[in-house]
Amino acid sequence: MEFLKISKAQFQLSVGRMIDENFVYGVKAKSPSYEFDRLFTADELCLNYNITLLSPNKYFLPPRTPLMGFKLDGKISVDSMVGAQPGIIIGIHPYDLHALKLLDAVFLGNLKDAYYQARRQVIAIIGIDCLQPWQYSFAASMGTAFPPAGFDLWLTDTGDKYLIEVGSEKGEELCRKYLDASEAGEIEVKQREKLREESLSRYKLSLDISPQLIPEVLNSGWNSSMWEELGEKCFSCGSCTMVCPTCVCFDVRDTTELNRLSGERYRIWDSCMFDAFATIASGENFRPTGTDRLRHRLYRKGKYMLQRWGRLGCVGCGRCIHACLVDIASPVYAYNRLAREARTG
Amino acid sequence: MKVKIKTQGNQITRVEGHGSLVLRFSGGKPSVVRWDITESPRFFEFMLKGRPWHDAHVLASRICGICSVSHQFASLAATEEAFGIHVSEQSILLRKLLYAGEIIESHMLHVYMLAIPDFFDAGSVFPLMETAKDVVMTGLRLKKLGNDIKELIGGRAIHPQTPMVGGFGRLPGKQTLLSLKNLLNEAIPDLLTTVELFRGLSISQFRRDTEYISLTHPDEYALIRGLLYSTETGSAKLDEYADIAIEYIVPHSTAKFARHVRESYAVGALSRININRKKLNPMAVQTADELGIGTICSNPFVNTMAQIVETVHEVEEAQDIVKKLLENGIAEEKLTVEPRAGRGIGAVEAPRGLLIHDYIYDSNGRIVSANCVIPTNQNHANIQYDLEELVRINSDKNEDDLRKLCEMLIRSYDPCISCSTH
Amino acid sequence: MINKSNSESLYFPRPTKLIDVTALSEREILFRLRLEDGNALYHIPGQFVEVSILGTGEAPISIASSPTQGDAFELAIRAVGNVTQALHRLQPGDTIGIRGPFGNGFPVSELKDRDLLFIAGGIGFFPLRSMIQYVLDMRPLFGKIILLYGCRQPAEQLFHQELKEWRERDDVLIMDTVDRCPPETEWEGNVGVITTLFPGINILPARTTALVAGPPVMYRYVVAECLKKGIAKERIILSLERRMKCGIGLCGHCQIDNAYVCLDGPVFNYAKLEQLKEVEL
Amino acid sequence: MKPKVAVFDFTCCEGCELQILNCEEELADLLSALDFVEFREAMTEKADYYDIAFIDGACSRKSEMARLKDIRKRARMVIPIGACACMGGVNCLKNYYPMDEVLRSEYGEKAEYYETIPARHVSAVIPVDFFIPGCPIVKKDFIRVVQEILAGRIPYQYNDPVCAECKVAGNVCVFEKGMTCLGPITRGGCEATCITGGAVCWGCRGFIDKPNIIAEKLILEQAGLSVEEISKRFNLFNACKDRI
Ligand SMILES: Cc1cc2nc3c(=O)[nH]c(=O)nc-3n(C[C@H](O)[C@H](O)[C@H](O)COP(=O)(O)OP(=O)(O)OC[C@H]3O[C@@H](n4cnc5c(N)ncnc54)[C@H](O)[C@@H]3O)c2cc1C
Ligand code: SF4
Ligand code: SF4
Ligand code: SF4
Repeated sequence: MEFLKISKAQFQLSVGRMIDENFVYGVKAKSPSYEFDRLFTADELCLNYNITLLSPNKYFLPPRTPLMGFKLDGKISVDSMVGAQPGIIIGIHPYDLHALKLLDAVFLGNLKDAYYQARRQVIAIIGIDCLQPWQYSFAASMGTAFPPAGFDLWLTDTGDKYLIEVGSEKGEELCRKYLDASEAGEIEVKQREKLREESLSRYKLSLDISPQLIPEVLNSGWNSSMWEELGEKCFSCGSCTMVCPTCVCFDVRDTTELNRLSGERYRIWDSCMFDAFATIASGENFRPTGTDRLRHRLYRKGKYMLQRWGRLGCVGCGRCIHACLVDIASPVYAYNRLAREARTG
Repeated sequence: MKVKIKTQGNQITRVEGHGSLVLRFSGGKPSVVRWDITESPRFFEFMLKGRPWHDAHVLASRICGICSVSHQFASLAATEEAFGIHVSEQSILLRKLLYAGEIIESHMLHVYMLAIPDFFDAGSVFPLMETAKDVVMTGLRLKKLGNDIKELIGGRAIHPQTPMVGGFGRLPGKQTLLSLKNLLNEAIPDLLTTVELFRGLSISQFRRDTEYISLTHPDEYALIRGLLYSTETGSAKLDEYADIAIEYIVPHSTAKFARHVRESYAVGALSRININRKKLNPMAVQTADELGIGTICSNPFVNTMAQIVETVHEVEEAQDIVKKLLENGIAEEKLTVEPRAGRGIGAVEAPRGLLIHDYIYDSNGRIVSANCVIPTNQNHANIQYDLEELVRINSDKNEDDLRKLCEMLIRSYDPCISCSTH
Repeated sequence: MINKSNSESLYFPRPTKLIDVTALSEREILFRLRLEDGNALYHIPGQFVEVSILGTGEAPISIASSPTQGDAFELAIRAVGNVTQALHRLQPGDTIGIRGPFGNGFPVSELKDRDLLFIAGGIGFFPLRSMIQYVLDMRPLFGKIILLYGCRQPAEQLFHQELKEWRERDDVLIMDTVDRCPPETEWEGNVGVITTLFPGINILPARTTALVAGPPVMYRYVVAECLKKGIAKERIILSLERRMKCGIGLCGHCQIDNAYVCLDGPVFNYAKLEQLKEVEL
Repeated sequence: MKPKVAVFDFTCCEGCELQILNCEEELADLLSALDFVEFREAMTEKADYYDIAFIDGACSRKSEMARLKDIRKRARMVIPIGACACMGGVNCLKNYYPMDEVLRSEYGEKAEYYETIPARHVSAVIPVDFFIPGCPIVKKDFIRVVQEILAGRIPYQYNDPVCAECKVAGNVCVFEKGMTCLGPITRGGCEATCITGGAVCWGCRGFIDKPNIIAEKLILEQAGLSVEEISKRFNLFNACKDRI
């Protein structure tokens, strides 16, 4: 493992150099929140943020992905639309990288999804520790407060400097090309440990049980009165799923040009919270109520994804808690309450 | 006996809203010529009553799809005056920029889609897509420029969302302004082509003296603020509007008519140029000269040319504003609104002329009563008298030619009838 | 372009020619198709394909014929929406796109030597047809065979010719019913819902596997009857329909609890389904 | 053969028709795909038969009811466009009052010259085949529906709330800024353009098929709105009770 350090002023200059030569995406202020967006100047980058509106998964699994183009000439011949713009994302928080690992498991598991793969291959990831967590985050208790392997560079804000952990060859190359960083020593690495340790106590929300126990809690909670109580209020608006970094469901649709000569098939984010998500052509809806859908979502996050892809479907970012206008989407509330109900019988 | 207003005569096409030209002949000579408004009344003033201040401009916008920004701005100005809100310099600049979008789009729509078929002897612009594609494409590009400004600054082309009481709900970023700058620069050749094209078209040499009314402002070509001005009686304060736009009901129209000291008066692009010619930007002045618009022009057919002059003026204006905004940078602003009881009058120059919204608010910020004076209403009487004069001097023409001429006259006012029957 | 080894071809349809189009009724058509690359589909009875009309969309459709019937395959399609209606406008010689086969299909090797009780409701007959054909083509490998086929009314019963041929065989028992029979309609079979056929059948529960497909409402009653007859839960096999977009376990639409119908189904045995909380049978 | 298309306007601001003319970039393609045979705002010609009749505006006079019925007889498909045509839109705000009072407020003692009836949407008068909501309609949405009809598809009708698109657009929810919004119950398809534009959702696309009105009232109440304010908030575009 290689560690470097760089002053913040130097880092900003380096980012400027990256922007000159690359598509660089980073965290920008969008008062009163933040968002990942294309950077045009280095001073737009805002690394001491608490949360971004959408997670960086929008760069790997865009809201709308063209799958293929075709001519409407009666033949079945399609043009590939696989491809990706190489780029660098700066500022990914640990929980979002955990979420990306889940996306990897889904799209690069048994089946390799070429569209996802293409983006994943050419977009470099520069992450940063989240030392001042957001009030809705419960990443600490989900075990996602620190980064998993899989980044290219990882920053830690140590005051006037960033400590940089190099995580890949691509990361090394970025350092060589753009960063005037110097070797970091044991002291800095120790300091990082300490800063990370301290950050854990700043989380306001936490899961009362070990995350490994969520599936068990869910097993006993199917008939809890909680589902009805919360589900009644649901708008079926899908906000909770749109902001979630681990949500991967999509719809596939076709469009055709006005001239009826050509068209395109694309996939677009869908949500299991939408009323018609599980409706078949005959009109039968297999999850007809808000209650059914809310329960499905939280089972998927807490159990099904773990079973199928080996990772929990919730990384504790807290975005859904904040996004839900009727305050019912919180996984931490639901799992804690079910755990309590399980204890008290 | 009840006299119900019915659709009579031929509905005029290629204007906004429903109006009919009633032209009757007896003994081979035209005997009756009448401008009837058959649009369904919509009662906006009534609907505005009781609305809270924050939706007043949203509702007011729906009075008209073509000049929605004008209605929004008049409404916002009324509310702001009633509440004593000061609007920042930056917001005024942005409003002027958005307004440039409105004027450009609306004028180009009229010039290139509604009026131009008359010059090419076509029923609509659609066949011209094939026979005079270059002309249409020039027009479409200029019209799109207007819409692009509205979309970039206002959020969308019709009923924009960013304008709010006190300022803007969303401010454009630097990238937006830069792209706007390019769009404006790219439009110059199309403007020159337009001037060239219209210089070559012959228009009717009709004239009738009348009164012209518009806003006027000491420092600028008055569009979104200023005092009232009449070519007959000089300037007047906004709250004297009721003595100037004296509205009356005629039985053949669902829209009100208006007069001032004469039997009728005109508002719109030509009025504005007649009154504020000195305040036009340099290239616009040159355009006015080239299109032959003198100091006071009393040929209503020239209104279409006046719209071209204003389009040039507004492109120059927008270029200046974008430059200023890029130099100064855009500052975030906090909008705080404290409603209070009171009256506010907002006046703007809509593409078709003077537009006034007059609201009385209660202390909860709810509208107690609203009055809207619409440009086209102020023109209706003038159109009627122009028509009479036009028919009188052309009474030897056959019915078809005369009808076409009358329709062209009506169209040159670019009447917005849905507005006028608000 | 098509059939790249590359993974993007997961979404790419394979050109497939319509070689025969037969109307089954006003709403249903039977298509006979062959992949243009000349390959067979290599499917298992009970699997499905994603049928693609470029510019319109995709629809999951069960393969209605048995792999034992040659390289061509059949799809029986009811017109309900955009894709299915577009399919109905096609002619022999036209080309459509096919992805698949997808899904698990019927557990053919487990079914060897067993008595089979097919229970089809309405167009639930389509997915079962591939298995019935297979069983009849490989007749000696299986035990006693019964087909119960229920429709809402006589006009909705499909595949008359085929049914007639099967009826003429002495190694298969066919019983049909309609929910109701409008006056002046010719109908010799039973009248009543499909469960009214159960008292008339004679099976050895320990030797029998039931294969069921039909509209969602049918399953509960049929499963109850099968259980009453003493068929083990593992031996009641159902083919399910869910909303489906990708067919490859990604889009999320077809999920029932943790099961993806497109991967783990569409064929499930009742013992498995019983464990799924979202299935109320 | 290109489908014959007509555009008719009733009681409205004509903004939706203008949106069609605002498709500057697509206009050439639209014209090569469609045969506009009647469109008063843009052309002089008229026709007797239409494959598609787009209708802009609400119905607010008896004569308009007759005109709608006449159009229905001559059109293969009738598609209302815009809030006024789809739900009655703002025009229905007057429906809370007796029509006499409404007329008197505008025309005083001359009120009797005029007539008006409670405003209603097109499908309250004649059957319709599809509808394109919005105040004004979204250009992209209009073109998409035309594309789908040309391709022989039943156009897709959005039925999920605006909030989802608002999230995808990356907006900060306006409730966080102290404003209120009808996004959670309003039919999406607009890409949350008003929120992106710094405003709030006013409900101009009508409510979704199963809006959770109770929950919406709850969040508006929590935001400090009175019962009266809540009803005003709901009715700007949705005063008409039997909306589509
Ligand atoms: C495993 C399985 C096997 C089946 N086997 C058969 C069979 O053998 N025979 C048979 O007849 N049926 C079968 N079905 C049912 C069949 O799949 C449906 O009837 C079919 O999918 C209906 O599709 P459609 O496009 O015709 O209609 P619709 O479902 O009405 O779809 C309309 C169209 O709208 C599109 N759409 C949906 N949402 C959107 C959106 N948000 N934006 C844009 N477009 C959208 C859809 O893609 C679709 O193209 C089976 C289903 C399953 C799951
Ligand atoms: S479920 Fe909620 S808290 Fe968990 S990852 Fe998704 S958005 Fe974040
Ligand atoms: S849980 Fe909340 S955010 Fe999610 S769909 Fe329901 S109301 Fe919307
Ligand atoms: S701003 Fe409105 S539309 Fe957007 S998320 Fe909030 S409530 Fe929904």
